[in-house]
Amino acid sequence: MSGIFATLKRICSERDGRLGLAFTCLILMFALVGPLVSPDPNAIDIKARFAAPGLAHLLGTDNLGRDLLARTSVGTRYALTLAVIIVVISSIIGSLIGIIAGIVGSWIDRAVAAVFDIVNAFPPLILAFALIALYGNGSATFVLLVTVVFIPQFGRMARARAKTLRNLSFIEAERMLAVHPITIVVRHYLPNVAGPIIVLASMNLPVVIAFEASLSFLGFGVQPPKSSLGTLIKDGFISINQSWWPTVAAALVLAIATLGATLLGEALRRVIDPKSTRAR
Amino acid sequence: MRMKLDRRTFLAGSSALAILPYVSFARAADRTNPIIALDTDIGNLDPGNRVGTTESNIIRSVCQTLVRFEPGKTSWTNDAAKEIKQISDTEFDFELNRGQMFTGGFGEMTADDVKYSFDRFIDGDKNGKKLTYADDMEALKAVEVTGKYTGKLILKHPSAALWLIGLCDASGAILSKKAVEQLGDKIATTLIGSGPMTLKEWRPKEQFVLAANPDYKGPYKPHFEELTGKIIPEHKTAFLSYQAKELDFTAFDADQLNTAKRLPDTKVIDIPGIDYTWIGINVEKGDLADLKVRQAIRWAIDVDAIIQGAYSGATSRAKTLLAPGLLGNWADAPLYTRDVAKAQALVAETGKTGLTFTFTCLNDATSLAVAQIAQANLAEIGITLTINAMDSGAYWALGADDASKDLELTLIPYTSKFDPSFQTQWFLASQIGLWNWQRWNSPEFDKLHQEGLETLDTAKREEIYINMQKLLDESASCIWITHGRNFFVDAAWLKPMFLPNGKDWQFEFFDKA
Amino acid sequence: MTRSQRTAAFIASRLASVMLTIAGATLLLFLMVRLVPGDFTSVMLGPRATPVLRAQITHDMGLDRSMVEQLWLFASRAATGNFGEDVVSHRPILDIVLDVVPNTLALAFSALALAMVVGIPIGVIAALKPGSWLDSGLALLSISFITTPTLVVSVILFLIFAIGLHWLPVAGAGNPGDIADRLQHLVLPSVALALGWVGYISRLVRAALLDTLAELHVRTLRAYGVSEYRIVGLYALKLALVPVVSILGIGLGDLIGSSVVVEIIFARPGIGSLIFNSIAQRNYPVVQACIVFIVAFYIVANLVVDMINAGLDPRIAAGRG
Amino acid sequence: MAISLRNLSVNYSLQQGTAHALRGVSLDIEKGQMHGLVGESGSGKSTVAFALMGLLANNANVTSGTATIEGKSFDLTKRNATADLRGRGMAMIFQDPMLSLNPVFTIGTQLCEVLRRRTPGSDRKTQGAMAEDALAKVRLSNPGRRMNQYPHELSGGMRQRVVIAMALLSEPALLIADEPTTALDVTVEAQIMREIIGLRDRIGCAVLLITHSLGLVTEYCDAISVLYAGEKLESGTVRQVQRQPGHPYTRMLFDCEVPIDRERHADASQNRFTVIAGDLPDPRRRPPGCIFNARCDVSFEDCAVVSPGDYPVRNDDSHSARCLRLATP
Repeated sequence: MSGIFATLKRICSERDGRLGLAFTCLILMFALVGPLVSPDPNAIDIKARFAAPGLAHLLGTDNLGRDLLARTSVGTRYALTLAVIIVVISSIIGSLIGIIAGIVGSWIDRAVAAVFDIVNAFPPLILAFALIALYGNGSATFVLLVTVVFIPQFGRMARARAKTLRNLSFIEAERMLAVHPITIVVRHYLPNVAGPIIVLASMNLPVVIAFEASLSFLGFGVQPPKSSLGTLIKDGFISINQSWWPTVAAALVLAIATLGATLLGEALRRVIDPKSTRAR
Repeated sequence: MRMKLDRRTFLAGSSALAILPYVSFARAADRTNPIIALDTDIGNLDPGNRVGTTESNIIRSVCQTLVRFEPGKTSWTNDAAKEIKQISDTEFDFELNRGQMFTGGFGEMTADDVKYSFDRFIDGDKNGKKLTYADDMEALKAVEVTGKYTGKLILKHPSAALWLIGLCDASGAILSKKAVEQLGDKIATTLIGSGPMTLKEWRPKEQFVLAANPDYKGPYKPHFEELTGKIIPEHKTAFLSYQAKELDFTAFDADQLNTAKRLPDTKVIDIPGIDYTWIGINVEKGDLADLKVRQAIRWAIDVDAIIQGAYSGATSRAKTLLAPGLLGNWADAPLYTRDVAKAQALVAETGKTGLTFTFTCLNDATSLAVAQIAQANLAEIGITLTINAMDSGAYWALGADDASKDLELTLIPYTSKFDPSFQTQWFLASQIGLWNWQRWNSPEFDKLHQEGLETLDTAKREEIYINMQKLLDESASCIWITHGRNFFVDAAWLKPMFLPNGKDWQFEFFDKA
Repeated sequence: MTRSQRTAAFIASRLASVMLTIAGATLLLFLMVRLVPGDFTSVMLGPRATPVLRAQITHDMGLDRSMVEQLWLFASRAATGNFGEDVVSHRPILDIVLDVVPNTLALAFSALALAMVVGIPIGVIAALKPGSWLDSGLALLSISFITTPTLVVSVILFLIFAIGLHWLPVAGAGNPGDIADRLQHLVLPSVALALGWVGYISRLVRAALLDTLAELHVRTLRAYGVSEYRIVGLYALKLALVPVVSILGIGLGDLIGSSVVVEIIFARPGIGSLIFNSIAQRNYPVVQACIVFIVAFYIVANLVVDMINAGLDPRIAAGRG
Repeated sequence: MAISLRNLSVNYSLQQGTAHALRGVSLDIEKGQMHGLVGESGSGKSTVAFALMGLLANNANVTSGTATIEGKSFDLTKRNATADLRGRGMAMIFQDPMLSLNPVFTIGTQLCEVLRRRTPGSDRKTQGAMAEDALAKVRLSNPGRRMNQYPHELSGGMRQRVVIAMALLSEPALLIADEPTTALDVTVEAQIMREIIGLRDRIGCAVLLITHSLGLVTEYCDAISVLYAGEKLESGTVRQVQRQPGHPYTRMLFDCEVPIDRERHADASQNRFTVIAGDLPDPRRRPPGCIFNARCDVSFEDCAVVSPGDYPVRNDDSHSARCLRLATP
């Protein structure tokens, strides 16, 4: 616990970290508290279609008279939840595949590396597109397929780490002493791979947020009446002649969320892994 | 391999910012030839294998038909034909005008060309493959050539539909035999006609240009030298583009009506549609097999709210299958205005609780709005709806392979033609597993349909089709939403022309106001 | 080995690995489509699955033969650009793809050029005075550019410049043959696509330039009185461009991927909107052809990038990069 | 004309405080002579070179110092005071030839860059010929081909010759050679030193050889200065100092140099004069008295209190050392 506190303190010690934390907290507040204080996001009120922002509806209403502030905050919550789930699952699966490949070595390792390379030869958005189009658009399938797109990044990182660890003498010694491989993995590999993977995951979070927004904008993923940031932008965009602010509001929330997550992620990287200089 | 990345496109790309946006782009004021928007690109220019209305509109303006629709009407006058004589209910003699030349040096039109064009619908294309639109000519048995310019149409049975949806429309386009044989597969992308216009240019996904055909001998001379059609898939974008004066004419969606009315130098054209959108209920599926459940759903769904919420109140609600104005419109059809008490009572009668159904629809904004209103409506009588929105490909795939058997509630938009038989055919028992997603099976309905096809007397047909709609109403398998409404904005200087359904545009009759 | 031999060997080894990746990508694509549950002809044909078409597809794709033969058929056809005939329009699929490709290439390359023309100077300026207010201001600007999703940029640009101010056109790619018109139609989409990369390139240039400026050969030049402008703008920049150029290969892929969103918003014809519409219509043969094209383009772009880098930094070709 | 450096003091501001890297260092180098500046790592000998060149790091601060080169005097406390001289009046050869050339430009381009400043207005062809000639003069084999080669295609010794050729092209009045052979094979050392001597003789410039190797100094230099912890402890001609070191530190240096002279480690850090017990004093807090007091084997009480001045050794004005033992009360 004190470790988290110390990390936060160090993140706050520089401007970008403070900004990132502030933006992230703002978005989190919006996503967590917003739905509690605003009206039902799915309550249809045909008479109040396209209401302008006012006391009853701070952000106005959509084509079915639903409160846009409520829908935007619920959509933000949905988008963030989805992004976190995708990042967590893909980082865990990627790390495991990477570690196993790195430990086992031989042709399995080369095959895994080749698969990662090949998956990387597809532009991510296009790959996600094709997978979703082929295998369906249900929420679970959607998460699974987007996860597949992001696994190779984590896998590569974990694999590289595992390979360097493999050659370290103390691990070699334990192997010779016939310590159970799972014990070795848990004792040495996981703790050593965790740091960079956490950094990579935090750097990938905004990427996934933007990614999910693009997909839901194009109509993949979330199903009505639920909303996500991408669908809000799209719905607003369709009614752009009635009102521009729903689009702009959702777009701004999305931009602040990705900016905040990126700044925070970079600050976290500087704290956890100060040696690496690369931005992406 | 054909690469069209020319130097110009590349230069244009790399120096995009060098030239700043202040050079004003072509504005309406400078234009003498109209630029209009179409939501769908040309797919296939072979009349029998066309994909949608874009091609049929082009084909009708580029090719001659024996008889041509008059401007804005479903009545017709002779075009390629000098004279058509009715010998009996199933036999017609025709004589072509002389000197009707196909463009591209393919010579004069003869009766051979007519036979060749129509035989393709009867016998299939050069590989014997059935044409997509072969059924438009279903009633046609054979074409006999009796002279260079004369011939005979022989029908299988008396048919009113053949003229309306076959001979007058794009399927009736007369092609040059020589050209089709010479073009081979290129017939999909090249259109050789003898009509009022020619297809001068087509840049896929971008635009096509129709130009007046100086050699056209028929009665209708086009009023513009050129007409450019831009492919803009979304009505919203096209409407914005119109507002920016990049276009002179476009369709737009109902929810923009108020904006459209405020636009300067603009006429808003508003044509009641004859298409039909309805919520189909699968009468075979689980609890939906219970008539009372279906009736309850019909009472619970607030169609008026749907018209307001999903269609911005800009269209009127439908009461029945056939739209007002069509032969067989059932003017006295019952109107189911929302009655929650009645709906709840019906559900209570069945003794069922916790009803849950899936609502399948397309994933466009209007369909989704309908779905969400229906969802809210049914929640009030204790029925839970799960929305399953699909992209168009997946959605229409439900028509094949009996994929529709698992549907429960489905929002279905269909297009109409001017003969009622075209509409009623989708509700036949033979369509179960294909396009009859209600899976409603009524031998009586089927019998009436066949009668309607073979009857020529209008009053009798009217009665037949009204009776068919009564049967549909009793089944409570369809909740009619709307016949649609077509909205267009149109620069004040331009006078467009369409058939009464608002879908079929007559480019050859577009004129200056 | 002489230098030219080494370069040849380098190119050969890169080509070999590119071939392997393309082969792998083809295999993956093949498997991706084949592993879809359900009858394959229905998957490919969707709503248009008539018995005749089914038989045709079965024959065309060799579905009645062994998997290995099918793969070979698929790969050899993809290699020759023979993707068969579109079942909707009966046109060759290759033609359908090639019709729209120039638009997307124009968009991607203009965005890339824009990103470099704007991004590199910003990076150089930031690197000249590291730690200054200018530097930290540019850093925040760059990172905002990077993180703002293309979707947001497109929508906002569209709202302001096309709808609000009417400065730039709303939809399409412009009149064929009218260069000025086509350029105007290209401005907003390419800016929308480029913005993130402006930020990314400027940060990369700054970081690489600072790294390079700390290297000892820069001190040598200073010791011999070479002006700071020449050092930064020529000697250090060339070295700093190596990581930038290597990222451009990935960048092109990313740009083509993001072009889907941009092309949809600005209603531009292109490979992105073609894929999107084909997916919506379940027209998988077209989707497949588009993806083969994009992947091949992406891989070739990366190869070209490697070649450019080998030209920039002779150590790469010598295998010491 | 002599080159002189007077009273050079340099501070580094570090996070932990201000480090005094140089304190009042003065040097005199005769034209046509080679002057060896000797000291261990951290003694500040490279700081002298960079202060002269004006190439100090950003956190360095010259608090005092004047240089006189070719009759002109320069106030080193001003930033870039000698900027004008770089590539014209002064040239430098660096410690690590593997890193001191730009890897992505050809040898020829980098040599010609020097000429851009030295002979402005001359055309590319002439510059190319001059550069090739310079490569030939430093006896680099096949100079025509080298012009088009990249640094990574050359060995360390060859690259150092390239840097020497650069120096040659800039025809300086003062050449600073900062550990020019440390990173090279011992077998190459003699060749490189010969080229530096050859360059000096050809141009007639003064050379400041910065090294930790007394062997090099005794073999090639005319004069020597010994630097310790930022202070100059002794200076004189090589012969004078070798015959009778005035400072105990110099004596200890000579004592340990001989045995390790010919078996140097590849890693420069291993070559420290570890034989002298004790560590350098903390550069942030100069102890009172003699700076070498803590490690001196002949110190007496006063050494810890009284700061020694520069006293002549054997009454020879050209040989002085900073040791209280030489002070005549």
